[in-house]
Amino acid sequence: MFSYAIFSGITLGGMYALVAMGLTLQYGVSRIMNLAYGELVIVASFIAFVFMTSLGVNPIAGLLIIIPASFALNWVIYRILLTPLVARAKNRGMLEVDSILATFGLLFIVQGVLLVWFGGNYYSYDFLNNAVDIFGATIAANRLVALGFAVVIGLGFYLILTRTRMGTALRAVAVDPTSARLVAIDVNFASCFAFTLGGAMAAVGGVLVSMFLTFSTSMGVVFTMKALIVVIMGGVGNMLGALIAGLILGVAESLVATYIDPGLTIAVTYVIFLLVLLIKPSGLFGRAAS
Amino acid sequence: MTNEILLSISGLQKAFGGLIAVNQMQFDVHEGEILGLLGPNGSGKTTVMNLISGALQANEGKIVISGKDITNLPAHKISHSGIARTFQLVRVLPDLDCVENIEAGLAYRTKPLWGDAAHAAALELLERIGLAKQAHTPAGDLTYIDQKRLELGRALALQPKLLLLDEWLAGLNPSELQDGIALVRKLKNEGLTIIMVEHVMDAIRSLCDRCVVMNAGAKIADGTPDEVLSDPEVVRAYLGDSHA
Amino acid sequence: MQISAKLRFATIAAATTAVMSTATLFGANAQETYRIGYAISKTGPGAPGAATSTIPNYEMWVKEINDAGGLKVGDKQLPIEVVEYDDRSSSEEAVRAIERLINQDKVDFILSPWGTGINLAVAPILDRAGYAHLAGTAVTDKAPQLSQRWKNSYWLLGTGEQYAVGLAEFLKGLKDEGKINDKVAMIAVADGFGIELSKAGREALEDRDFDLVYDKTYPLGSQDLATIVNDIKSLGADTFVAFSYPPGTLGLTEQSRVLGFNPKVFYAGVGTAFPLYKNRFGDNAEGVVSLGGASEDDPKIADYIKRHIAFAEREPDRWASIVNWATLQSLQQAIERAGTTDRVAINAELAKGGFDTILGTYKPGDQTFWQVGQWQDGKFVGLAPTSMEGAAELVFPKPEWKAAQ
Amino acid sequence: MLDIKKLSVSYGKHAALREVDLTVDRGEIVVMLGANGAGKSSLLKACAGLVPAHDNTRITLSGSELTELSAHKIVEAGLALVPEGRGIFGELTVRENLALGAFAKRARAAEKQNLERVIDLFPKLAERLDQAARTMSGGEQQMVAIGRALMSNPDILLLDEPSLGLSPIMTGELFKALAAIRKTGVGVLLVEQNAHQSLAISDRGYLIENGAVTGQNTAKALQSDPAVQKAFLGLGAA
Amino acid sequence: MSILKPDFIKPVGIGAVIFAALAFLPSLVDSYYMSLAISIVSFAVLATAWSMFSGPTRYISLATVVFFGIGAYTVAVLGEVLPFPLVLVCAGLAGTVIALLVGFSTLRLAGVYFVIFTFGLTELVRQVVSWYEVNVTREMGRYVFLDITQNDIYWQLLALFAVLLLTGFILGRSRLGFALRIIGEDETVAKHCGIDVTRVKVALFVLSALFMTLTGAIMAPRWTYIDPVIAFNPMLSFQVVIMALLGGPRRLLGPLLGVVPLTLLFEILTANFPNHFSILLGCVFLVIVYLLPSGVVGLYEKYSAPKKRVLATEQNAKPGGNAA
Repeated sequence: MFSYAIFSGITLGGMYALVAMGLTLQYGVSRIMNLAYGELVIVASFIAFVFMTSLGVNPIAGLLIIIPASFALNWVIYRILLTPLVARAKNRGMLEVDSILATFGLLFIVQGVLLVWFGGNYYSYDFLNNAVDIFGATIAANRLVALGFAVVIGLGFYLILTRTRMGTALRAVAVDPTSARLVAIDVNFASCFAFTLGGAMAAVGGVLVSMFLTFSTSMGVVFTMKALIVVIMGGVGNMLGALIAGLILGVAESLVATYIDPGLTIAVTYVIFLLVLLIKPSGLFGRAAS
Repeated sequence: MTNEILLSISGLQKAFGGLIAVNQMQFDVHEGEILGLLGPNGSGKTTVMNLISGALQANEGKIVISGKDITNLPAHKISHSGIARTFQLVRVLPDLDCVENIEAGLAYRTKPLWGDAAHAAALELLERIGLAKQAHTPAGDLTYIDQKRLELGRALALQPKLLLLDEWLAGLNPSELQDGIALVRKLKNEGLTIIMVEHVMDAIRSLCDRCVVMNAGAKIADGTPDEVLSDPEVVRAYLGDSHA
Repeated sequence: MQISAKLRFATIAAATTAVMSTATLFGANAQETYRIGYAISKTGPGAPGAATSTIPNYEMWVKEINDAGGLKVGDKQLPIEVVEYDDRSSSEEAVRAIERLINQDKVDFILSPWGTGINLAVAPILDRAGYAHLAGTAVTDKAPQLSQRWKNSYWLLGTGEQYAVGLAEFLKGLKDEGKINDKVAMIAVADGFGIELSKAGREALEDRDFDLVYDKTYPLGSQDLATIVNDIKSLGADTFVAFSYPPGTLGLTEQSRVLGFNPKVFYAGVGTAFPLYKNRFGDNAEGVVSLGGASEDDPKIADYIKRHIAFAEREPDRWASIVNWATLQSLQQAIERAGTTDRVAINAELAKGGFDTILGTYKPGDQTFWQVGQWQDGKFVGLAPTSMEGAAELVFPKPEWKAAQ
Repeated sequence: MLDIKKLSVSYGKHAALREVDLTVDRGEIVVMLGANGAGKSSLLKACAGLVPAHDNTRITLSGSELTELSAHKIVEAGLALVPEGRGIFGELTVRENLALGAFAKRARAAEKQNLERVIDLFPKLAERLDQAARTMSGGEQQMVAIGRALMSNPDILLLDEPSLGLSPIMTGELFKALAAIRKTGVGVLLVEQNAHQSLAISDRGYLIENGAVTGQNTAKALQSDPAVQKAFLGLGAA
Repeated sequence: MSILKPDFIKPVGIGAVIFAALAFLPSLVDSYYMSLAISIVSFAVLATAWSMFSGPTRYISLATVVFFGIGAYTVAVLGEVLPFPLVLVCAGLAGTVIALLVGFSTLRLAGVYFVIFTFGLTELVRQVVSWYEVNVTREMGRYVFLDITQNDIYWQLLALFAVLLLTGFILGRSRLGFALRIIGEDETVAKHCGIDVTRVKVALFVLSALFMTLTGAIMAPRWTYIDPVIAFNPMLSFQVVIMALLGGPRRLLGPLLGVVPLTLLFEILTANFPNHFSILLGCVFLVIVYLLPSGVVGLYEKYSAPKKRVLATEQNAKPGGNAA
């Protein structure tokens, strides 16, 4: 029972982390507090659904198209929608407020378009749903795939961010954009790149969760909130932090569901989150407030 | 000058992370005197001012004013025990006009003034610091020197026993500097006790009764301006090798 | 393809509404149409439910009437003009939208919104203005009192208690036959519906000497129910009951399949009777029990399902959709019988009942509907009350889950 | 080498710099003296592209135009700024800070040699390479900041109050290091409060008051100028 | 207090006349316009109350619906047990207690952390209320059958708004209000002027929460049925923030300037474009963000101001640089 609770918590947490990692890049590096993030996750879920049910393309293969497409889409969003805000912001605080308001508008637009295309209904499809026995627990294969992606993306990006020149440059932008300009980093490009990369990760998350969750056009905000919680808990801009925070939340939910009361699973997420904020406002792995 | 001790600091310690900014500081301030707090950039002068005024919390040590222990009290309580300050980088309330800036000092002191009384008192104080004409100008639109005046006025509105001036004379041109020195001297003659952090040597020589010199967070000299400025350690630490 | 059709329809609908609202602006209102209005959750948490059970029926109903030349009132036959609003799943928006329909648009008839909360929020307003209120998607234990309170309101989906007792009674039958043991594992969504049903279910089951070995709730919005299924799996219950909402229903079914939890009676719903469920699980839907049902042998119902598929490009759900359709038929017949748009007369006709609907001869409020149904050969048939015409035999025990794909 | 002509900078209505002309040559240390708020920092920031200059301003480095370039391109052109307050990446390690210094394409080929040069200059950094920069003392942080600027292989180095927060001993070391940097042919433009020590290592100096240059001369001449003594070396009379 | 002075009596008198006139609205228009009026007045109360705290302090709170919901839920629980005025008192008490708790524990968070915290709080309160109802009272979804008409609700809201404006007006001329303005300008200076910043902020937070709670309580009978999802709908918090920001949260009547046009805009979009409401709303929103420099850009400058001062603090506290 315990091992099952832990393991299913880990797969659940992997999903949270997966969805949150793009946002931590967008918010951490580009300072775009993207409230439309969850809608973009859902868009990818719907595209995966169409691929699967209408075109017969499996979602994992679909990623080959969805990743570059979302890259392009987010590039356009940043260039058209957000660049004017970045240009007029006198400091990061202004950009934060600006981006909250603008992406709030974007949220409605994306949701509205989805609604016109897909209506308000629930969607769900069947893929990789066979049971896999692992460490004495039975888990659906699609959840394991999602967990695998989360770990690979989390660790992969951790390595990229810490071991490569470009990654270090992205972290430098996150820490101090003004100084980053002084070491020849094109901050505008780096911000745009980080936003786009984050958007592509949102799409990957959307495709993977669509394999095992029921979704509808109005569910984006659920993902945005969960992702925000994970991002802030893990420390803004910290990929590994997001992975670990996601896993903590997943395991906590799973343990509470098993040993206390499944009715408290969402409450416990928020209790943990609020406690972390009160005790360590910069997040578990965040730097001191700056 | 009386010899009564107004402020007494002992064993004061403050660290930021691993960096010890203030290390075992101790000195007394007597009633009615102007104490100059000197030292090289980063020697911890402003940190001491922040500790006295409650902007920062000390790790160790004691700060006592008029026999009352104010160590680590919140800033508003310290201001109620008779300490007012100005800031290194001038801080006025930019969207409020001059009268309101002064009223900010009047309205929450130990004996608060409010309404008409505060308005009248504020105008009077503005007159005293030479800002009567700008009474209804937003503070943000004032010139640098006038903002400094206004900030001083706000501090005075609190009717402090002890005034902390943090580089209040910095950045003034020579004629403004003379005005500024005259103003501080007037305050001293009115009986106010003052601690000033200052780099302008002319001002230190003409105003300070006594100087405490800090280096790397610790006190290295304490005495009259002439004494400390000729102290070899002070010369080495503060004034540089070329003066040795 | 499905999507483009949806898009086309939505665009036409939007254009129509836009034209109509302009029309009202210019006061072109010489009673050339009958105006029917509704406010419904097109967005927000209620949207999926409304899109499944209600909106296609309303649209299909209007289209069928207009294709047939319009609504007959007395000797006049005029097309129906629709004024529709989005209540954004908010009670306050719904209240205002209904006020707008009544006072601004001065519509002749109002169709009910979706969901228990919103139907309750608009009920007093409809009552005051004298509109009939046929709530086809509200499940509330207070249904009898509500009908008393607002005379022209009909709470057609019954009370939670009816479903819970219906289920308990049905299970008791199985227990008495020795088919199942007395252990029941029950989970409910922590929302009005889930709580009403689980509360009534708890009492009803305990009264019938069942042992509730698991009795918990899960929060609204929680989709990961794997741990719950895993917990229940080891408790030895022959019967699993989930009073859940569609995302939970799908999640629970899927997790049960993955974990190989296959109780003899597997009950989950709302959502099981949705076409979504069958599309999603295919053969694995076989034997799953839920609330609702439809006698697809009944030609009227078979025809309705066929028309629904043709119109909306998907099947109707086998629970609220059918009730909704019956209320629309009743309303239409009441209007035709009254021969006037006068609301008092129509309300009187509604109270009389005796309409010819897909649920047979129907009187709104008489609560003749399936409490327990089951997927059998791709059809969601009614099982209980067993006294109802066309009640099917339970497929027992539930067949083994098949591997995916 | 660095040639500034008619540099004007405004913040809203407030004019911080008015038509300032200034030059720095290869292998030369030039110091700017002036009171708080005189506009010295604005000058450095304008050169580095952090604040916009007025239209008629011309800033060139070895003949190539810097005026309209964005900050990261200015670094590529060979100008590095050590900003006031150091601007190091506190969360990153010393090694990462230095590596980022070599982010400019012009510096990548010589990254290894430059790193050795910086370590030679500041041997203390060698033992701290994997420490987060913010955990170091002020002096060490200043070394990181200067080291990072040098990693970009600059032709000209701009420093804004590098001695701020340094002990006099540390300040001495710093100025020695600057003298050593000059020897490699890098031009240095310095803003300093510490007039004595900075004039001692400088070749030339400018006086800035209220946003305008009010005087310039060789460092030697400035040191003995009574007006300068009064304004900036008040102690000289002691 | 200068209560009897003309500069007090005149605006209050004008306000009283306007409110008295507004009280006759129900006899002039049909119940659709009344429901629109209720919507406007309720948002006016919420946005003004929000601005009372968030305007001067520049804290963006998304906790509006926490208090609104507490008010509504109190009515759901006690509505049929106690007389309505007493229910309002209970709601006010509940809101005050929660606001005190929240205020003391969270007002040290700054910037986006405070924003997310307040949003999380909404979710937490909703979950806890749900869990309590499910497990303790076993009563989910409560029925409120009260004989309170739409007009009653309108009058109550109108009265509440009048009290709120009067409170805001008096506050604006009181030492407490002045303290809040000083805190908004520069918190450090405020402390050194002898202001107990924490107490002032908490006091205002509680006051603002009290009005939000009462709004929820007054509105609740309108819906007959209340469950946690209905009571704690997070969209409400967003709407209030946007209206207040658009109107200008730093003046007493500023929020009203945002509430009226936006409520009407929402109404027009809802009424005319039920299927494209979201898209149009989003577009309008973007247009506001990009093209209304007077409405929105001015606000950004105000909201960005504290950040600059944080930098200043850091410089002040050298060495160490860890002052923020």
